[in-house]
Amino acid sequence: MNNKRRDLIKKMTVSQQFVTQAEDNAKMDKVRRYAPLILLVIMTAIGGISQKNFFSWANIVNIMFQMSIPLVISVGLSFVLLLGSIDLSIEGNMGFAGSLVAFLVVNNSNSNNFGIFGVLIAILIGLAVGTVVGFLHTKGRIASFIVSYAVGCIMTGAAVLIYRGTPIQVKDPMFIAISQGRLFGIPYITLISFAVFIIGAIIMNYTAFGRAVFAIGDNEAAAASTGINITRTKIKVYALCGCTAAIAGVLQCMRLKLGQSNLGLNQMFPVVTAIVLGGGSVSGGKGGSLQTFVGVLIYTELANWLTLMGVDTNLKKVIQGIIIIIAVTLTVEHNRKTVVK
Amino acid sequence: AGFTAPEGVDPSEYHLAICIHSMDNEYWAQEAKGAQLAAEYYGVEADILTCDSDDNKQIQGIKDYIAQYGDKAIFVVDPSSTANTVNIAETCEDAGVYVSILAHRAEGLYPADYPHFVASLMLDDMAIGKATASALFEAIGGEGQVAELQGLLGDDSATNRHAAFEEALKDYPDIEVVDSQTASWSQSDAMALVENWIVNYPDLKGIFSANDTMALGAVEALKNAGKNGEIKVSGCDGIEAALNAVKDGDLVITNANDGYCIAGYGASYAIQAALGSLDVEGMDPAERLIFCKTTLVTADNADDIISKFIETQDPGYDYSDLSFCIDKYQEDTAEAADEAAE
Amino acid sequence: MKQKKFSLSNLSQYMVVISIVLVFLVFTILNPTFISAYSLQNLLVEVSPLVLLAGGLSFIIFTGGIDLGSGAMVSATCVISGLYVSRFGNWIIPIMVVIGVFLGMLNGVIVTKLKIPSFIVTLCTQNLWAFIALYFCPNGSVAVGMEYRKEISWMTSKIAGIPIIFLFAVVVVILLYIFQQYTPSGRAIFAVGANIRSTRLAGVDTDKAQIMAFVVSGACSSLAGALYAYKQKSAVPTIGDALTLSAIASIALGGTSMAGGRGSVLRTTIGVITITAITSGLNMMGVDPLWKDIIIGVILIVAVYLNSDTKGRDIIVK
Amino acid sequence: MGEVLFETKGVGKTYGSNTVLHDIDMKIHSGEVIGLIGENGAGKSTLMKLISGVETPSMGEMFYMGKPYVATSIINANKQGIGMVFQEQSLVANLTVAQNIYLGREKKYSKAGLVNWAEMNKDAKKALERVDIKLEPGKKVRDIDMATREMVEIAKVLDVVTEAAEGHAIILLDEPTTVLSDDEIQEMYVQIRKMKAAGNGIVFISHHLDEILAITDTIYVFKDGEETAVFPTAEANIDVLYEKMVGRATTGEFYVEAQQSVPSDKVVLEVDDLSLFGVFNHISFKLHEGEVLGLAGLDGSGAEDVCNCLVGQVAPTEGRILIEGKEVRFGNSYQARKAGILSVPKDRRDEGMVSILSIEDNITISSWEHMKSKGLLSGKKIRQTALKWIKEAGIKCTGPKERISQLSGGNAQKVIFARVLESGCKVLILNHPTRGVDVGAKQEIYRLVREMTAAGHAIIVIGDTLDECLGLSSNVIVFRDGLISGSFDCPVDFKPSQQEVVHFMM
Ligand SMILES: Nc1ncnc2c1ncn2[C@@H]1O[C@H](COP(=O)(O)OP(=O)(O)OP(=O)(O)O)[C@@H](O)[C@H]1O
Ligand SMILES: Nc1ncnc2c1ncn2[C@@H]1O[C@H](COP(=O)(O)OP(=O)(O)OP(=O)(O)O)[C@@H](O)[C@H]1O
Ligand SMILES: [Mg+2]
Ligand SMILES: [Mg+2]
Repeated sequence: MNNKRRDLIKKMTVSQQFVTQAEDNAKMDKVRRYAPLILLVIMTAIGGISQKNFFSWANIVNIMFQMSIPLVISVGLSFVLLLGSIDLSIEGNMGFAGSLVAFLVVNNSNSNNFGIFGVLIAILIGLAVGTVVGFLHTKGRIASFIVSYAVGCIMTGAAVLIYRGTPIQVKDPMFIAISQGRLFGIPYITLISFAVFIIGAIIMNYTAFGRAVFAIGDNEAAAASTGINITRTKIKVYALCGCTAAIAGVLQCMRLKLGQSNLGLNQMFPVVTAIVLGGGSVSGGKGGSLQTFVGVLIYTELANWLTLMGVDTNLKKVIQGIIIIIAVTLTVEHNRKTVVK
Repeated sequence: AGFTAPEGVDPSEYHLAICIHSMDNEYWAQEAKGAQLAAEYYGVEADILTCDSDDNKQIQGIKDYIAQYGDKAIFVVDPSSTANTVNIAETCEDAGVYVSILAHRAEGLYPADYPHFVASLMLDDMAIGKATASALFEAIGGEGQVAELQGLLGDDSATNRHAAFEEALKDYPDIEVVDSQTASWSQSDAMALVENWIVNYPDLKGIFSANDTMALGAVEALKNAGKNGEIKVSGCDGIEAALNAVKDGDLVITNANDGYCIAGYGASYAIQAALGSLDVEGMDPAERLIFCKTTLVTADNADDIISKFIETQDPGYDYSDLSFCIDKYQEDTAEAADEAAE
Repeated sequence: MKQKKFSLSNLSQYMVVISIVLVFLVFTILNPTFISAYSLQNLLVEVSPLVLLAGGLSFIIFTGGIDLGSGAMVSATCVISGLYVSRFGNWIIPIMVVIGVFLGMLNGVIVTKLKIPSFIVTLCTQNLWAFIALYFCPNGSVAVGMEYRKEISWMTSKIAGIPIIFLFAVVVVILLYIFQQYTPSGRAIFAVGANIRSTRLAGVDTDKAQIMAFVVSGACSSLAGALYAYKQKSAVPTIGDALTLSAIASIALGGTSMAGGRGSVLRTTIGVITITAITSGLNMMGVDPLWKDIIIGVILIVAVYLNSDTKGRDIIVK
Repeated sequence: MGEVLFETKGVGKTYGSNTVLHDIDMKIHSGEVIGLIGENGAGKSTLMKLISGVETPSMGEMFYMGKPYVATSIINANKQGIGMVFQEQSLVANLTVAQNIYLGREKKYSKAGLVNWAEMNKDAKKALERVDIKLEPGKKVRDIDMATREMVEIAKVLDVVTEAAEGHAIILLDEPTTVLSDDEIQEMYVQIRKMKAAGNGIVFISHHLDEILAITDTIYVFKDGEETAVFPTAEANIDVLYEKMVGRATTGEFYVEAQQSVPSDKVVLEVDDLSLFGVFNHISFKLHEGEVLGLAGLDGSGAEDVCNCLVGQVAPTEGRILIEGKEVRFGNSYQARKAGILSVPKDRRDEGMVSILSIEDNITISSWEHMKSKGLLSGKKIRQTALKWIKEAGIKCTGPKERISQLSGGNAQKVIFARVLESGCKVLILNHPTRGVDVGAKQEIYRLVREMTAAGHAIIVIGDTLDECLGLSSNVIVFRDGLISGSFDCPVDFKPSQQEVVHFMM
């Protein structure tokens, strides 16, 4: 505050000061809201300047391709994070869905040929698993962290049971066509992930269910008092998350043409980070689909850029960590009363 | 040929623990299968113990198994890491149970120093890595840009194969390595890396991969970019998908590590020692340090290998003939062992 | 006035003890060798470092926070201990504790001063610890020199049949219990977890309490890292990979609430022993590894459901 | 007044073995505003919860429009035409105004499961206009002030019930004016009159008797869960209401004024030209040993914020705080306590009780440093301290290990008093010390306050009511719009009248 402003402020009445303060706060809020976007722009600029290939169409396609699966995962996970909960079963669920779908479509180890129905079965089972997680979490009153971790273990085990050690290779022409197909140069898998994302965004922003999730994450007691069925909403969220995890698993299987329990390995935490980067909160009630998109994009671009730069993989993770801490510091609201744990 | 246990020994009282990393990998599954076949052959019971590449978990599993079966336990171990081999040897020695250790051996660890450490069966990673790398370099005409996909940092197969790659480079001065990164044995990580490389290095001609899984990821990325065949890829391990890829010309070369051989014969050494039909103390120390047979796989022999290893799930080895698996002895190290023994 | 009503809800308090007894009973019936001396000694050696790790981590959970990087911290410190124990001898143990205090403090300060949730902070610092581990051991586990193995084997040797490493863990658990029960900081940690706003207004230095929790956890994780180095007689850069989640699962199994404010290191200790006994039992019975993950997952859900005392309808579970 | 819309006959409620409400007969007529008064915990909110479907009655029956009435949930009650504005605000801050108004009722605006927000906003705008507020319905609730939120709640309820029961709805307002300024209260009256004119029946709960007199037609008085009096507002005045509510006329004995100590000359705390940007300006006062200084002022006048500064919750932008002549600065309540200031916070559940800890931990939490023997916390000392206070403050509990969350409001408050007394702090700040506390417990708390001053503590009080503020204090400072607008000496026998003080508050 410069001196002139200081003097001016001293002369103001409290209510005038209050108005000034409210305006300042609103400004800060705006900055905070757009911080992820600003970060994205800066990142993109740095990427473009430092790497000549960064803006090449091929690299842009790469970025789109590489963000596809995180984007699909983020759809369900962002609902879970909005509740202030977590779902650690995503990785196991992905591995299971990927292994199952490989088992069901044309492959090298059996004579199944369920085609698109195989895909549907895998996704429905993912949805059912999510429902079970939600059910155990809400009805059993067990912290989501633990339930979902345990269910994740179970699903990983179940995935290996499907193929008993020798991962299944997918030979299905549909899978091959989808994984290699392009529309206007954009991979089908990316288009599918965008479609899933848009459906997720519509659910989040244009349905009563979406609003109920926001309400529960912000103030569970108040939400309950307006008559929202908390338990059912939470179970639905986990079902959705299981469903998108399964879709991600199927897509991953399409990408690699291989069914294996570790298809989902290390896929979840980067997405949590991406959601937080976009301004979401792990304690619930904050976030949005566009923000999530921006977050996933930032994360993918960062990884892509560091690869183009030839940075060592482990150092890459450290750099990512530091950038994330800085970004979150900038986007998190700070006042004395903020409670963090 | 049949096998008869010595007088008074009932093989079915013995229990073989097949200690591998996980069931979630074709090569390890093959090892498990090979050791099971051997156990069946000798008539001993077999259990599989997995450790998810965790040193501590592996030792824990071994101790638990010893607790259960005492001196009737037998071990064939694909160790979680090289460093862990000493602990494995010591633990088994303390408990007086026989063990063969596969594919890894810490520096200074010799079977000769441990009466119950029957044999160390290794893959000659250096030779294999050099052979696959050279085949790759030849395939691209001995010059041009290549990139390397390394295994999980911190894993010693990854380290050995990287060293072999560097070694092979010495003979090819015109090969330029544009990037060398780890994809942590993961197909999906490898795919992402290769996607970026294709963009960044338009003149890339070859990709050396430390294992088949990553190589297959590279092939998928190339297929998507329409560069399959244009950029050559080499793998290692000999998993089914890779063998097929070699057959189809997607991979230049891979090496069939042959889990049936290394684990089956590893198990056989330990079982024979435990049943008393192999006199461990009487063996030449050098004979307990073995490099196992493996096969380089190119388009020429891919079909044979597939029918032998994949389709039958049993290559039909005679597990009573212990010498069958021996490619050569780990001779340089064997000499050192002799010195140590003196 | 000191009447205690024994009701079903009180039962859940003792459930953790009941469940460990049950686990031992079931495994012993299924397999009498389960309680042989060799097996029990193994169990004691096995639980010791994990008890330290989970015991320390408990304090962060008491505050309502989490440390996703404690396993990676074990890796980093195991690596440093394994590589330098030959140079510093047994001094490596106190050195590790000091390093752990420092690393924990780093976490705590970022959480409290930058006001970023511990979930995110530790997700990031985890990468840092993993980097340190691989920086020192880029080529995988490094065994302690053959000549030095004898000198560090005292840790796993036994006094009157009890492994020294376990005595070590017992001492640390006692210290942790004293900290938890008999120091203002220890109690403040619970108060922070119960209601950080009230605690702050009661004039308690909540920042300090939170930082203390991270410091204790850091020290314990590092100590666990050193013990793993002694136990494995090597520097293992990946040793902690699976430990974070096992530790958290043990804590939950002990009946400590993930929301904070309630729990005890003693409960955690029992949780660790239970979970380790389950894996050992399954190993001994030669359970098909294909089924092991599934069995452990199911047991975990059932056990945590029975043990948690957060069944009050008014408590929001997240 | 029109026909009877709603009627309760012998309605009551028990929680466990505790009967908190019984035998309530109430008739709500069309176009009638009923005023419901009674002390904290008298059962007012409980009755509202029974009518609005949040809780089910344990006894008695209810009739709506002549037919038996049962509500299974809030939504169910809403659909029948009965709506309630809750005592604690129930809006969800991260949703927009429109989304809050229609939360749980989105179906009307959904096509194929998708909500048409634009249409909802349009309707929300109408609903808001019904209560005469101009507000962008797309605004997030967290961005609007408390008073507007209250009006949004009313708009929401009105929208729900008029949809179901145009002209014969029942609207329950539980303390809707607590967060409102005087002008805003007048605005609220206008709305209530409008609803009334439309033929609806209204129940209005408030602790401000003047409001009850100003807006209601009939007054019901509750005491300890029973209906003790019903009479038309025309026959009432403040004194009558007071007597009916409290059961006695004078307040002298109530505040243990006989024991009010005369402050010494020794200044313990000095506040010098303290300002907090946008909240208060140029606040200076001195607090002496043995003094009870009352801070009076409407909500938002700055009195509470001064206290927040004094306990380190907020840092002032200008000015100094001196304790015994030494300037102190603090960034948190810990440092404030170290400097010698500790508070009994206003919001007992969220800021006072460390809910899942035991009584003994709650009593000693601010003084653990002193509970040591041989360097370690002594469980024995802690227990003895707790037992001492349980006896001295008359805390009803099963023992020092009982969880504080299981205590009743008054007893929990006594635990927090014990905490501040045990802390050894010289300056104690009591922020609404008797909020949610019944008469008996209140009196014990007043007695504790007197004992504190006798022991040389210096106390700042923000009273739950003005009466309490004047009754307890030896000096009173009045705040208005962030400035000190006046001050009074309050010696035992010459307490200023409420009217005199109120004059400086508005
Ligand atoms: N869920 C509950 N369980 C037990 N007792 C309860 C519960 N809800 C309310 N009570 C008790 O019922 C009594 C009546 O409470 P109520 O909220 O109706 O009081 P009130 O008259 O509205 O008070 P206030 O003026 O503070 O709003 C109180 O003693 C309260 O503690
Ligand atoms: N949610 C609840 N479930 C069960 N019992 C409760 C609950 N809330 C309060 N109680 C019990 O009901 C009784 C009344 O508690 P409450 O705080 O409502 O009392 P109160 O009438 O407001 O007391 P006080 O007069 O001291 O303010 C207490 O004994 C308390 O333990
Ligand atoms: Mg009360
Ligand atoms: Mg009330």
